[in-house]
Amino acid sequence: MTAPVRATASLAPEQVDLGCRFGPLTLPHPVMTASGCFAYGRSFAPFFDVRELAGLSTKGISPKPRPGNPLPRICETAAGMLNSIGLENVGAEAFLGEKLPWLASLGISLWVNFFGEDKDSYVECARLLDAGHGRGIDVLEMNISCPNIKKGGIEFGTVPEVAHELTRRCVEATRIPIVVKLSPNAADLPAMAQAVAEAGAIGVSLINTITGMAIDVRTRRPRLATTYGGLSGPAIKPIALRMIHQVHRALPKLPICGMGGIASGEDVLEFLMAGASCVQVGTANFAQPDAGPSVRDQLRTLMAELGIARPADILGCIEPLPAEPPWSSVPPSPPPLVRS
Amino acid sequence: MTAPVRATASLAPEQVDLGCRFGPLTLPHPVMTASGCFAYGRSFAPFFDVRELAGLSTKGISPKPRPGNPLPRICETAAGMLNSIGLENVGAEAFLGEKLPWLASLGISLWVNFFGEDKDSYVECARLLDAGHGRGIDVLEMNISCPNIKKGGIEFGTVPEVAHELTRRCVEATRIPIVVKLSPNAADLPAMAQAVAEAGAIGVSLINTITGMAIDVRTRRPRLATTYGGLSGPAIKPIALRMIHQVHRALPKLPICGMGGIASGEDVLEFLMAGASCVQVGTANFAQPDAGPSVRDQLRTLMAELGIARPADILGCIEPLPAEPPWSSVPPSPPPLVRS
Amino acid sequence: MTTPSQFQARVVGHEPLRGGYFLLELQSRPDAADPAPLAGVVPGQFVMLRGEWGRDPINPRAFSVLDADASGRFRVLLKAYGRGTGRLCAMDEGERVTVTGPLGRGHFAPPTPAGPVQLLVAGGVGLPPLHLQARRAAAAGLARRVELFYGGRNADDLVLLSDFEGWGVSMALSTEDGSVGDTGFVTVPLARRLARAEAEGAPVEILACGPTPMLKAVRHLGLAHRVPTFLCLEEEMACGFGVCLGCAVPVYGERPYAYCCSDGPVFDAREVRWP
Amino acid sequence: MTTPSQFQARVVGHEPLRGGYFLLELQSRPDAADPAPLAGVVPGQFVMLRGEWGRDPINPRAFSVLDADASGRFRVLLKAYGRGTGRLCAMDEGERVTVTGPLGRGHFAPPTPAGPVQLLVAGGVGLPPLHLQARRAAAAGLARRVELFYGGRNADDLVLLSDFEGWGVSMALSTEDGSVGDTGFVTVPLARRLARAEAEGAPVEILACGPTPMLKAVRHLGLAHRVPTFLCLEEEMACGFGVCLGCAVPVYGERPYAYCCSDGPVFDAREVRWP
Ligand SMILES: Cc1cc2nc3c(=O)[nH]c(=O)nc-3n(C[C@H](O)[C@H](O)[C@H](O)COP(=O)(O)OP(=O)(O)OC[C@H]3O[C@@H](n4cnc5c(N)ncnc54)[C@H](O)[C@@H]3O)c2cc1C
Ligand SMILES: Cc1cc2nc3c(=O)[nH]c(=O)nc-3n(C[C@H](O)[C@H](O)[C@H](O)COP(=O)(O)OP(=O)(O)OC[C@H]3O[C@@H](n4cnc5c(N)ncnc54)[C@H](O)[C@@H]3O)c2cc1C
Ligand SMILES: Cc1cc2nc3c(=O)[nH]c(=O)nc-3n(C[C@H](O)[C@H](O)[C@H](O)COP(=O)(O)O)c2cc1C
Ligand SMILES: Cc1cc2nc3c(=O)[nH]c(=O)nc-3n(C[C@H](O)[C@H](O)[C@H](O)COP(=O)(O)O)c2cc1C
Ligand code: FES
Ligand code: FES
Repeated sequence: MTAPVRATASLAPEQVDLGCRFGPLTLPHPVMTASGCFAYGRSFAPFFDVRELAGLSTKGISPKPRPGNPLPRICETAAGMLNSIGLENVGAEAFLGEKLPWLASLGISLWVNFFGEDKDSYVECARLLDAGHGRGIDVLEMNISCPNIKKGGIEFGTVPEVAHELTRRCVEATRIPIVVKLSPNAADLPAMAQAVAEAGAIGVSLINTITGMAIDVRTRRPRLATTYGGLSGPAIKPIALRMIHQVHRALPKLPICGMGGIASGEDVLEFLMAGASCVQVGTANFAQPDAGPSVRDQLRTLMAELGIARPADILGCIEPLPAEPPWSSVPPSPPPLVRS
Repeated sequence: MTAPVRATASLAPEQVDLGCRFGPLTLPHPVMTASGCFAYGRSFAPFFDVRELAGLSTKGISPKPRPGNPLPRICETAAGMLNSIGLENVGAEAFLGEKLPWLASLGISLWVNFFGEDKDSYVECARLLDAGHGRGIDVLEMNISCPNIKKGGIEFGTVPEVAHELTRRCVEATRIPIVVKLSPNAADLPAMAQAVAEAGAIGVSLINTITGMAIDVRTRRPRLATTYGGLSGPAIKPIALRMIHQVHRALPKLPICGMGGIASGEDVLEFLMAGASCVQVGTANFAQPDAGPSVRDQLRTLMAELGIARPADILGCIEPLPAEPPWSSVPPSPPPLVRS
Repeated sequence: MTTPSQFQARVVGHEPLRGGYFLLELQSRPDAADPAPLAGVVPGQFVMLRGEWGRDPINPRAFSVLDADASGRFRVLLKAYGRGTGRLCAMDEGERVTVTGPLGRGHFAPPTPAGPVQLLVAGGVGLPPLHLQARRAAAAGLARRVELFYGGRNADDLVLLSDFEGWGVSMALSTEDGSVGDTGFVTVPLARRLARAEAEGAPVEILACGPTPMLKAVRHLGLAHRVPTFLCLEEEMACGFGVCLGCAVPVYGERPYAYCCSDGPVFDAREVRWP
Repeated sequence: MTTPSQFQARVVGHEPLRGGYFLLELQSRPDAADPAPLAGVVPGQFVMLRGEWGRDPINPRAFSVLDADASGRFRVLLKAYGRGTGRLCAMDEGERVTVTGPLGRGHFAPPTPAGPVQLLVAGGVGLPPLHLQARRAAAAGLARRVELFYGGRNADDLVLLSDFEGWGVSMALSTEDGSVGDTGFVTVPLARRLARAEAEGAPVEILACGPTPMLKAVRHLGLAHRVPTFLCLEEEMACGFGVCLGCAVPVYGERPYAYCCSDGPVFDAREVRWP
């Protein structure tokens, strides 16, 4: 049964107001860039004016600098890629000293993605980054799905009680609002989202990469030095949309920042309709450094064509398809059925 | 660090013996076709001699016939597709009466995929299908991941204790060996595999489709009538390989039937090296009805080229990449570092 | 009916028509076991086509056969719509296409000298089965027993008209913008024709293929006039030969669903469970 | 060095060479802000290329620039290897390619009249940076300050030899099957040349680009002979401009990893942490 296209009159692109809210934050449009796919932002400056983004999430920061994993660290898969960068980063101190000033000067929403090697180190990182309060950091995006971290890290992302406690301790350690980036490897996403929301997170980001692997049959070795890595790109989009929709249905008031395979304005609209308040573009930045603004422009054009004036008008709007007429062995009105 | 290609001498294709074992079963080669992607087999007869397959898994059977879901039931995604067929099937009785005789006449390994609407109905189905014991059914493949079934069915596939009990009861209800098809939506696959193995399953099949969704932004409706559906095809291959590898590492003696995105002989080899004893080809049958034998032929050619005489020689063989030389600030032997 | 097979073909012709339509001409491998696998095709039957485009999109796409000859040549009419048709329209001569077919069982019955006049109702890429129906009717000397009702958005949307002219098949055209024929949908001239048939007491039947909204309107019109109506449906397909169960069509009768590919694509309008 | 940009280009030439190699000639959009974004390219720098091939493969592929002129034309040398190179080799004239570049910072320094003679060691698709190095040397009247060492599996594997001949650059060839030049790897003539340099006391340096096993052998040879050795590396890349951190190169020094795209692709052999 095909549903009718909604016959809303088209708008002129300039009639579309892309402005939106994510909890306490006001954004000029819903398109940010994703952690680990935008470095510390500056490398993109040759390609476009980074201030065109609604915001960006930095590479994940840990209390101390981390060197990253042996190589190979990446490999391509069907409509996606695996990575195992190992959460390489400059550490909180160097971030605050060397990276923050330029980022803060942009005046866009700055989300600092962070993690720790154990619970205390998460809390320590939140405390260290608190020094960025009032200095440009809008959100601490807490990454609780680090497939590449060894010690018991899996529990942070898959056991609601553990995630709750970790979130609560980090929320207490900083004045900056916390958004928790959930692990798609968890079985029950709404339970995870509820746990971190109750612990004080202002919203959730989903999804992070999904654990996967690839094998080189010639060398009989995994294609990544760490054997497993995180799957990203268009391949995971259907899974991301499902998880966002599940969480939005369960917790309609909780702001969701959606990501996973976004590469076009139509993709963004799918995420907004599933229930995301804003989105992040990840892997697509590699093939197209200005993927963020380009996707935003496509979103505006498409919203105009479909007569959607503001993101808020379609946030989480999707409804089930109309039911088919009930079945009966004989059709309701006209002549009895004669198969010719 | 690239590992060296293993310098095994190539073989002539006829020197490759594709024969393999799955627990008590002996197969002429590792390639079967997957449930729901091969109907009841007969529709493929115009395209190739179905006896060329090592075996096949039927469309999932329930105690009573089921009509299936409203439409749309399928949609394509990047390098994959979503389906929500609704486990439409002819029911156990019609299966035994109308479908089994032809299938049994093939003389290949016949796996009957089955499920129930609740626990009792699973057990009832196993009991009904037991009538096929000695009449051609080699395996009952128990599908505990039915995203399309409403009542509490999710627990069957995600909670080890529930899966254990369900498996035990089905094992007791039939003389036919049971293989449990695990849900990729579970957080801890090895725990699930162990639970069903301890309950008497002779092996596991993985992976089933991963729950996903897609949205039609023009109609503001989901692309599937049931909102969510199962993602299959090359997009999910990295996730399938990871899950198989995890289960094989945890339970090296448990036979695994691997599937998820297989479309070439090289794909099959990846699955065998990850730890699968045999494989099933699913979605690829739609584009290429003789995908099974074609993939088997490619496997033989590739094994010959790589000097692999038998699947058993490479089952679960992958090893970590060699470690990089340890880091130091000054190189070990030759002259001190002068950056030019 | 011919047993389907999967075979390789090459693009031998690639003719852009107006309105974004393309005629793609394919030639099956002459050295194959059956050098003309589609020679026995009947109007409504279709093929699944896939180029060598890797892993995305993964499934082939369905196309009605416009015509097929005994030498292994056949044509499809298409329009760049999404990912699959976009790639097919961009194909160059010599490129390889994997073909599965002929597929479909329910098809349009040929007109007879004394039977009802067949009103062939076409919209968009739904033209091919009706084009083939008209071609066969003309070849059997029954061009006067079929009449074409063909609707589009504008004049550019109506293609291959000269074929029907050449066969001596009468045509009633309609366009949404009124640039050719009646203004509005194809149901405008069709309703007029049904009224005339009713007035004259001359039996007619409807054979239709086109976008689903058009088919829904034609179905209502046919049922209201109690005229035998046969619809050639398009449902999204993965396999095309009855195994994925993706192409369900809601029906009345013994069971709630039939399958577009293996039971259809032509269905009796009374049987279809549509609102 | 030129700031990188992303720009559109069209295939204007597509020349198959022997051994499965292709020369792809591209022309950047003449109406763009910078009509010749690669004009300032230096040997070792590269571009990321991607055709309009949808969502699979998703990432662009890296190619060394063979040459680039002030009108926006540039060439790359490639071989159909996997999914990306396969599609690029199949491209026809007129097709669109998205280009990012010039990328890479570490590059080969030009030869000088009095400095060491540069031994240019090439294998397979590693030829372009050395080809450009030789072209520039010749243009500067320094053709005698560079010597090519070029190895392949067989004679078909050695392409563009006439360019080097034309520039008056001396060549030492090797093939694994012995069909041309020394039998074995390129390290055979290179080792001989290093021994001679040692005997003569004449300073040389090595600039090498090619498959990793070759580079490993060249590195050992260079280190053993205490000859300055510079390797142009190929690591799998997603972005090419330093943001994905995928193209790590293990190094000695301040930190354990450098990045092939943003620190390299040319590295001092002593710095590279290889076995
Ligand atoms: C029996 C049959 C005969 C057909 N004959 C022709 C023909 O002769 N000429 C022709 O041009 N086309 C024909 N079609 C339609 C053609 O197969 C579709 O246009 C094609 O599947 C769309 O593919 P795409 O890759 O271009 O679009 P996609 O990128 O796959 O899809 C774009 C959008 O269209 C939707 N969609 C895809 N397929 C269908 C479909 N079949 N029905 C409704 N929505 C769909 C998708 O959900 C998506 O929203 C036929 C279809 C069937 C089932
Ligand atoms: C700086 C740089 C310059 C290059 N210059 C050229 C050039 O001038 N001409 C040319 O033909 N090629 C060049 N390459 C290599 C080219 O980018 C690779 O051949 C290409 O990435 C392989 O792509 P593919 O799509 O054909 O193979 P894929 O299908 O992507 O890969 C097939 C296999 O190769 C592996 N692989 C992919 N890329 C690489 C890589 N870069 N190194 C090692 N293994 C890899 C994959 O893991 C996979 O196992 C260069 C690479 C780099 C990094
Ligand atoms: C190379 C790479 C590095 C990443 N690093 C991080 C990281 O440091 N922290 C984090 O939370 N997510 C990280 N991610 C996940 C992305 O932010 C994003 O959640 C995921 O890739 C899905 O979006 P995409 O499909 O658009 O890439 C990384 C992803 C990639 C591809
Ligand atoms: C249309 C369709 C129907 C399916 N029906 C069933 C089913 O009835 N029972 C089952 O266990 N798996 C079913 N599956 C899952 C497949 O058997 C297989 O596990 C999955 O598709 C992954 O393999 P693939 O990527 O090769 O398709 C179905 C898959 C598809 C695409
Ligand atoms: S398309 Fe697969 S059953 Fe009809
Ligand atoms: S390729 Fe992305 S950092 Fe080098």
